[in-house]
Order: sequence, then C-alpha cells, then structure tokens
Amino acid sequence: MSAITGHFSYWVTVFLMVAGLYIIISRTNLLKKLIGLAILQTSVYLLYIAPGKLIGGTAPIIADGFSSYSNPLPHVLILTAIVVGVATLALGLALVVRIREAYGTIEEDEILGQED
Amino acid sequence: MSGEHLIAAALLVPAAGAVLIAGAGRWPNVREAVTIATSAVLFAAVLALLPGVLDGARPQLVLLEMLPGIAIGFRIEPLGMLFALVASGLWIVNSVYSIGYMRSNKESRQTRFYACFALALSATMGVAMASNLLTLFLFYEMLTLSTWPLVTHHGDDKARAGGRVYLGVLLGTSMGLLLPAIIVTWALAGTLEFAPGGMLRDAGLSGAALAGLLALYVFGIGKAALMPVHCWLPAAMVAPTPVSALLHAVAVVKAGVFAVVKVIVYVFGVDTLAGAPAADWLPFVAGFTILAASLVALRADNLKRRLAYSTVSQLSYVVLATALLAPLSVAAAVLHIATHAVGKITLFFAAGAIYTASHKTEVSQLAGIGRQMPWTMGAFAVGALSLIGIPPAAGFLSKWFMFQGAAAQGSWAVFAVLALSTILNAAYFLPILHAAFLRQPPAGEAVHGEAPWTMVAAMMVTAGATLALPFVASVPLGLARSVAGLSP
Amino acid sequence: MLEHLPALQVVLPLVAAPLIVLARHRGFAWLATTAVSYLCLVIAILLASRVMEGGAVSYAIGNWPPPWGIEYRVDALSSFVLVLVALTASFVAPYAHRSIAAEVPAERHYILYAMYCLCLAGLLGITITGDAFNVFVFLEISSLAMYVLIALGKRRKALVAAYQYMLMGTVGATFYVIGVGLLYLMTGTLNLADMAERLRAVEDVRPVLAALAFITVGIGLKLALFPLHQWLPNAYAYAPSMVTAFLAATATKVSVYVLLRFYFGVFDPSALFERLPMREVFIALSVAAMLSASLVAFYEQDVKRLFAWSSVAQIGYITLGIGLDNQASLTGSITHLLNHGVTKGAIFVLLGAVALRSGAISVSVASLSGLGRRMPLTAFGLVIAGLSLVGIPGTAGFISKWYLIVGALERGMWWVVAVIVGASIIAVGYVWRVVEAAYLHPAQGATPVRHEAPAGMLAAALGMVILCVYFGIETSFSVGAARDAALLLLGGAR
Amino acid sequence: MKDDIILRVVAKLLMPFMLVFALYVQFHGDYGPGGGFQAGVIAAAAIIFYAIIFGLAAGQVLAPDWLVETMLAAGVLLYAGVGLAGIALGGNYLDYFVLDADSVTGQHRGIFWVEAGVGCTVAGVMLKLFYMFAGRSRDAEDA
Repeated sequence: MSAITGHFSYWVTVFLMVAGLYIIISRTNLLKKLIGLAILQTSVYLLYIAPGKLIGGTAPIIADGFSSYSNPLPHVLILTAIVVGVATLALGLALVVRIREAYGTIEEDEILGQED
Repeated sequence: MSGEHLIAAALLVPAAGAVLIAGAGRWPNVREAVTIATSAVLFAAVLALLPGVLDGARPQLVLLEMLPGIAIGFRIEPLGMLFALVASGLWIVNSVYSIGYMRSNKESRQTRFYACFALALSATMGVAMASNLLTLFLFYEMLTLSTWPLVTHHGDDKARAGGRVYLGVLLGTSMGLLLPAIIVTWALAGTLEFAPGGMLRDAGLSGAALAGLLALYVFGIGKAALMPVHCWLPAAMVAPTPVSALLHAVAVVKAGVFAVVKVIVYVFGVDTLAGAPAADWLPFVAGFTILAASLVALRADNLKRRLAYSTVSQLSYVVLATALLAPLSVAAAVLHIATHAVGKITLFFAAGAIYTASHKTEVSQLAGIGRQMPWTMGAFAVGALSLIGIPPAAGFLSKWFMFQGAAAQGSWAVFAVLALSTILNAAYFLPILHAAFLRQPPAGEAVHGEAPWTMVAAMMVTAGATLALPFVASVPLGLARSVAGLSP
Repeated sequence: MLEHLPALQVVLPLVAAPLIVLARHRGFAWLATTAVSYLCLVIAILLASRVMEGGAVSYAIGNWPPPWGIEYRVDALSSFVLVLVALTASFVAPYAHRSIAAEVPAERHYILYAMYCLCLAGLLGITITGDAFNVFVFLEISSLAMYVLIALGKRRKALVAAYQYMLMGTVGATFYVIGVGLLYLMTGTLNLADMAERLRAVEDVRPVLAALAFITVGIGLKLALFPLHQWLPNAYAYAPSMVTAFLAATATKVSVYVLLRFYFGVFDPSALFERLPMREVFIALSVAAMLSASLVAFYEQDVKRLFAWSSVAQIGYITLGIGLDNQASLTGSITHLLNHGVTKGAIFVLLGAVALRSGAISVSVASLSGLGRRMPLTAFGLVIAGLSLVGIPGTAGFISKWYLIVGALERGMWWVVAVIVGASIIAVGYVWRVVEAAYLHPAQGATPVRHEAPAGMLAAALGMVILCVYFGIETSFSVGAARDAALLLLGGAR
Repeated sequence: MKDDIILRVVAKLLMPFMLVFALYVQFHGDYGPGGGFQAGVIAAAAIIFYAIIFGLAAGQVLAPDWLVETMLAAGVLLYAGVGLAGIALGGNYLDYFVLDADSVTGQHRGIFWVEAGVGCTVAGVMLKLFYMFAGRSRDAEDA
C-alpha cells in the first residue's frame, strides 16, 4: 500500500487538525474560532476511531462464527471526548453570546480595542 | 539559667518587646518604658552569658531543621559575644536618647519606630549568635528588612529614594552573591556549621577558586560596606538620627564586618587563606575603601554624610586587619568592632543633638556652636579623638594593635595606609572641632542651648565609655584574643 | 472505609456539586463547599501518611484490576499534589463567603460554588488517576468549571479572558489527547505504568516522538510554559478574587504534575534529556519566562496582573527544575509547587480583601497607598507573602530556590544560578513597589480610617501567610515529601 | 410558527412517539445500540421540538427551568450514588458485581441505574443549553 492510500485516515486526521488550528489562529471572529476548535477536536475522534476498526471485524460480542472483533475501547473514549467537546462548544457559544451583549461585537480586534 | 535559656531569651526578649510596643502604641509613656525595660533585660541576659564564655564555655541552642542537615542553631563564641554585648549595651543608651530625640522633633509613627527597632535588635542578636551560615543569613536578611521601615521613617520622596538604595544594594548583594556563596560552600564542605580552622580547610580548592569564593562573600556581605557596595550607607542617613547612631554605626554595619570576620576565620580559616594566595587582593580593596571614603568624608558638608563615610572607612579597617591574616591583626579587627562602636555612636548622638537643638545639619553652619552646646560638642570631641586614634580614647587601642599587626606581617603598604588614613581622619574631624570651639558664631544667632537632658545624658554615657574602655580593656581584649587563637 | 479513600477523594466534591445545584441555596452551597474542602484535606493527609508509611496506594475503580480498568494511584508525588490542592481549597472555601457576596450577583452564587466543587474534583482527579485518558477527562472537567468561574468576574473583560483561556486550554487539552492517542496506538494501553513498560519495547520511535511533542505543547499550554502563557495574566486578573486565589495556587501546579508524570513516569527520562535537546529547551524557556515575565510585572500597574505575571515567572522556576533534571533541582521544583501555591494563594486572597474594602473594580498599585494604615494586618500579610515570593530566608520561597540553585550548581551551570538570583532581585523590585505604595505613599483623600477585612476572610488569609513562613522554617513535610517524589521520579519506578 | 396548522398537528402527534422512542432506546441500551446518551438527546429533542413550534414559554411550561436543573443534578447524583452503593455493599467504587448476589445481575442493575442517570443528565443539559440560547431576545443583544 502506498503512503497515501494506506494511511488515508491519517491524512484526513492531519488535514482536519491543521485546518482547525489554522482557523483558530487566523480568524478574528470569535464564532469562527469556535468552528476551528470543533474541527480540531473532530480530528481527534478520527485519530482514535479509525485504527480501532478491523476490516471484517464485528462488534465485540462473543458469538459463534465470529473470530475478529473491532476494538470497542476507542469508541468509549471518543464518546467521552465528544461529550467534552460538546460541553466546550456550548460553553464557548454561551461566552460568545455574552461577549456580544457586553461589547456589541464578536470581532476580537474590535473587542480588544475597546477600553474597559 | 542555663546558656540555652539565655540565648533563647536574647532572641525572644526583643521580639516580644516589639509586640508589646506595638500593643502599647496608644500610651507613649508605657511604650517607651517597655522599650527601656526590654533593652535592660536583653543586656542582662547577654551579660549573664559573658562569664561562661570568658571561661571557655560555648553555650548553644539548636532549633528545628530548616533544610535537611541544616538546623537553625545558635552557639556563642567570643566574637559573637563581643558583638552582642556591644549592640545590646548601646541599645539601652540609644533608647534613652531616642525618647528625647523623637519627642523633641515631634516625629510621627513612633510606635512603628520603637517596634522595628526592637525587631532589628532581635535580628542582630541572631546574627551575633548564629552557629551556622544559614542561620546567619536568615537573621542578616531579617535585619535588613526590619531596618527598612526605620530608614524610610519620614515617608517622603527622599526617604523613599534612600530606602530603595538601601534595600536594593543590601538585598541585591546578599541574594545575588552571598546566597550563591553559601550554597557553593554547602556543596563543597557538606556542612554550614562554623568550625575553628575553617570548614573549607579540607575542600582542597585552588587559590583562584578560593579567591573567587572569598570575593562572593566579601562583596555579598553588603553591610560591610566595602567599595563599591558601600552606597547604601550614605543613603541610609535619611533615617532619624537614633537609627543612624545605633543601627548604621553599630548593629547593621557591625553585623556586616562581623560576618566578614566570621567567614574568614570560620569558613575559610586563616591558615587556608594564608596558605594559598587567595586573599591577597582583599587588603587592596579595603585599603582603597579606607582612603577613598576618607577623601569623600573630607569633602562632605552634611555632618551625617561625613560621619557615614567615616563609618565606611572605619569598617574597612576591620576588613583590612582581618585580611592581613595575622593573629594579632585579627584580634585588632575584633577589638575595633567595639571601639569604633562606642566612638561613632557618640558622634551620631552629637549630630542628632545639634539637629534637635538648632536644626543645623551642615558642617559649615557649626561655627561657634560649642559655646551654646558645650556638653554636646565635648562628647563630639571625645568621639572624634577616638576615631583619629589619640589616647586615651578607645580608638587608640585597636589602632595600636593594627599597626603592630601590620608591622609584624611586614606589610608596610598597610602600615602606610593606616598612617595616611589617620591623618585624613584628623583632617575631617579637627576642622569641626575648630569651628565649634574657636570660631565666632555668626551675628544674630538664636540662642538654643543644649538638647533635652535625655540626649545629653546618653551622650555622656557613651563618651564616658569611649574614655573608659582602654582602662577596662581586659574583657574585649580577652574575647578578641581568643577569636584570633591567641592566649587570652 | 479507609481503603476507599482514593475514590472518596474525588467523589466527594463531585457529589457536592449536584447537591448544591439541587438545593439552590447560598448558605447551603457555601457550607457544603467548605465541608467538602475540609474533608478533602483530611483525606489527602490520610493518604499522604499512608503513602509515607507503606508506599504507593492503588485503587481499582469498579474492581477492574489495572491495566484493564481505571486505576487510582497515590504515590509520593501525587499525594504531595493532593495535599497542595486540598490545602488551598480548605483555605479558599471559608474565605469565599464574604468575597463572593461582594463580587458576584446573589442568584449566581450556587452556580459558582457548584463549579468550584467540580473544579476541585477535576484537579484532584487529574492528580490521583493512573489512566492517561482519565487525566484528559478530569482535565476538561476542571478546565470547563474554571472557564465558567472566570467568566463570573465582575468586569466584562472577564468574559474575554475566559474565552481566550477556553480557546487555548481546549487546544492544549486536544493536543494532549492527540499525544495520548498516539501512545495508545503504539502500546495498546492507557494505564500510565503499563504504558511506560510497553514503550520500552517499542521499535518505531517516530510516533512516540510526535506524542512527546503533542503532550509537551498541550500540557505546556495548560501550565503556561513561557511562550504559551498568554491566557494567564488576563484570566488571573479578571476572575473573582476567590477564583484567582484558587486558580493561581492549583491549576498550573496540577498541570506541572501531569508533565512530570509523563516525562519521568512514561517516557524514558534519560533518552528525553540526553538524546533529545529537552534540557536545553526547558532551561531556555524557563530562563526567558523568569526574566521577561518578572520585568513585565515590574512595570505593571494593576496589582492582580502584576502578580499574575509574577506567576508566569515563578512557573519558570518550576520548569527550570525539570530542565536541570537532577535530584536537587526536581526537589526544588516539586517543593516550589507547594511553596509557590501557598504564597500566591495568600497574595490573591489578601488582594481579594483589599478589593472588598476598596470597593473598586480593580486594584492598581497607586490605589494601595495608605494600606498600611487602613488595613494593617492585610498589608503586613502582603509583605510577608511578597518576601516569600522573593525568596527571603525564613519564608517558603527560599527553600525551593535553595534547591534549584544547588541543582544548577550540580550541573555546573553558573549562568543559571545568576539568572535565578537575578530574577529574584527583579522580584524584590516589583514586590517593593507594592510595599512602598502600602506604607510610604500617603493615602489619597481624607485621613485613612482603619477598616480591616472581615474576620473570617482575614483568618483564612493570615492562615495562608503563616503557612508561607511555616514551610520556610519547618520543612520536614514539604522538602521531605518532595525529595521522596523526586527520588521516585528519577528512580524510574512509579 | 404557532400559526401553522400542519406543524402544530404533526408536532402534537409526534411528541408521544418521540418520548416513547427515547424510553425504548434508554432501556434497550444494554442489549443493542442505545443507552442514556442517545435517549437523553431524543427526549430533549422532543421537548425542544415542541418549544420551537409552540414557543419557548410553552416549552418551559412542560419542562420548567427548575426541573431541567434538577434533572441535570439528579442524574449526576444517581450516577455517583450507584458508585457509592458499590462501596456500601462492600465492593470498590462503581463496583457493579456486588450490587446483587449474582454478579451478572449485579452488572445489569448497575448499568441500568447508571444509564438512567446519564439519560437524565443529558436530557437536562440539552434543554438547559436550548433555553440558554433561545432565551436571549434579539433586542437585548443589540442593546
């Protein structure tokens, strides 16, 4: 397998990771930064889930006729990570709403430009 | 009471005094009575330790371990005994003087003043009695910090600036140079306990390494006011005069030279330093400080500033004599701690009395003042003569031994520095006496008379002590000789 | 019951949070928080004494033995950090009552206390767990709670500070979890001890190196390692006083703990520091932090920001000890976790009292004038804690600095010694600006009236100040435990 | 959207089924796909759906704010309580084996209650989030 197709999921992971980080760093809009954050976190989900899957493997329930199972642990971990991600996003959005109420804008440079 | 209890008392009595003083702030008379009682009790405690120490006992007290292997410990040896005796004894006199000074000048924040003073004395006792470098360092820094409120007492811009220099130089040198030096010593010797013969005796350091470490110590102990780390002392003169008198002529500066002597004798060991050419540079620095400070004093018109630079130069006598590394000169250095103390405190008392009575601060204003304040200027004359080294005043005694030590070592350069500086001493003190007693006061001078009686009395006591010291020299001399390893 | 202490350590504050939400009552919220904080301290001390007597304590959650289940593991290092967190909490909680009443609208109090309990649970959880992913979960629990706590600050800038902290913190946590993911892919385990063993057998080191990089940057963000510290000053400055005190004393310290765990417990420290340039990197970053942040602090006008910058510098001291990587320096680092935690906690608690009495929205250096007259005990406490920050002998800060200097000398790095003392001297500068303002500048306006902080607050504040001195003189616990922990880390054992 | 008759009727019809489906997912969780997370979200979605159609006020009559917060806290408490029950019955924290004499039944019992707690909390959180954002009027925002 070539370096590209054989590591396909990793390439996607890396792309999402870098794209997310880039958005966080380059955008001044607080909402867009949150979107970047969400994309960054999504890359983690993929990083964990993809290697856990065995091609041809089934859910890890012992039954006759099945010998290869996918690893369930990454799913459990990522379920937790997703919950954490949702909580972070919700909190971030709540903060953005309140920032907008307090400052009248969600552009970072405009906010930092305002005096106290 | 055993030695242990007495040591604890010497440390705790002034600290407890400080608390009581702070509590009694509302009643000035009670507060000042507490100050004097505290100082008397402290002196009694220190005095009670003296006979044992003279007989060769070395009482000690070990508190908890501050770092694994390094305890906060106290041990009284002759050098510390002498220092503690001088500081606590003069505190009584100074307290009496302070009452007159602070009340007649209507100083504010007197409670803070007395409380910090007591705290500073507690720290001084800690320095004097410390049995290891870490304890010494602990109380050394405590002394710096507890005297800062005294230096900045007036709270104006000048006081703030002086306070910044004071703290900056003293903390900067101690943390920047002294602390690394202590840690290096700990790493090399594996102990910080002061040991006769020196804790670095067996460390096997090269001459250059020893010289470097010695430099860290000598300049790290900023309180010894060796040039170029002397500038805090003139800056500290913004303090009220009793502070300059007791702390910046006796306790703080003497803690500095005391620490230097301790380091040379007990950390390096006189023989270690003499064996390797490690301390050869020190006499030059000390000699330079003596002469340069004297020259500055010569040009200073402000009386307290002149006295401060005189102190800088006198402190370097102690360092110079110790750096000669001859037993006789070390004894002279120790003795000088005592003799300079009584002389210089008298001079500061007089300067404060002049300020209180006439509000004069400059030397050029002093023409004819001896006619209005004969007692004050008489005391001033005694102190000045002592510092110049004219018998029978006390300064003569230590200077004599210093000359002897220099001659015995064949250090003619040191001999010459001592001689030259004596002339300079005379040159900056005698014109004051001349102006005070022999010149006419300017026309239309207000009549102000003497300062309050408590101040005059205090001055008389210290002047008397200056004159009497040579006649009761057996105690300080005995202590000094046993520090230097000579038979008492 | 005693064998369940490791679980109870985390569960107690975790249960307290929903109870507080259910009760929705200010007084109950405060009482529950305080009670839980004290209980946590008792548990932490019991655990520490058990570790000192009988070595590490292991607890299998759900009775699933490690490495399959989640293991709670208390050893010399984690018990030390547990004590630090619980100790801070038990000083901050009783103090919070008045401070919060003045700074946060009453209807939000129960949220604040619930979040505080969650944060406490998270921090204790990070410290106690032996599972890499569990660390992430607790990290996020504590961080999310912390963002909310910061956003409750009085000024609108608190919202922006919380947002920035959230952004950086989440990136940090995500990086951490990426690093853990890579390690999991290489070893197939999440148990830290098991991971360390299996890593020894890993042939392909490139993913491990990537994991190291991700974890270092991720945790570096959380602990405000020098160029990653941008969130810290604002977060400290605009959070409610009680939150600042708690945050400053614990959050970054716990992150340092995670870093120590990974560097010395999971990766191979000898490879890390000998074959990779980690020593140079850490020393360079720490030195930069110590000098630059101290200088910024020196010129800062807002007192809370001043001490926040000082925290960045002090974290530099801690990471310096990691970079020097010998027993003395690690002892210094670990001791400094506690010593700096107590010191900074004391300072921010006292500043909270000052803010309460001045009623102003922020405390500038100039507004401290006359503090020595208005609030003598508070001002005196600030002086003592400031001295501890500088590292004057007789205070806690001195002890850790001593070990750091010894560590630098053992490496023969004289210039590092110079930097340590140089940064301390700058610290004298910024501490003294505060002291001068408090004592030497005449009060503005009318003659100052003595108006000390409420007794409860003052007691908590002075308690922490006393600890600053206590840990400077009696060091058998702080240095003793830190030395055990350093030995443990360097011995390669867990 | 209150005025759209189709939406109103469909919403009223769908609501019970959504809630029942949530319960199904909840209780079927230990045998098939499902569990507290999904069930909580579905249940919350039903209420949110209702609130979108009939207005926030109507939704909050159905699930008032205090109830939402209580659910949120009670779920966590339930979870933690199961863990503590493990200790009380002589096992470790979150030890399901000891919840019944038969360890397999014990596992079932533990999972059941834990999932109930999770579902409760997730539904609470979802509703809380919805109320938090939906409760802000545009005027306040622009002020």
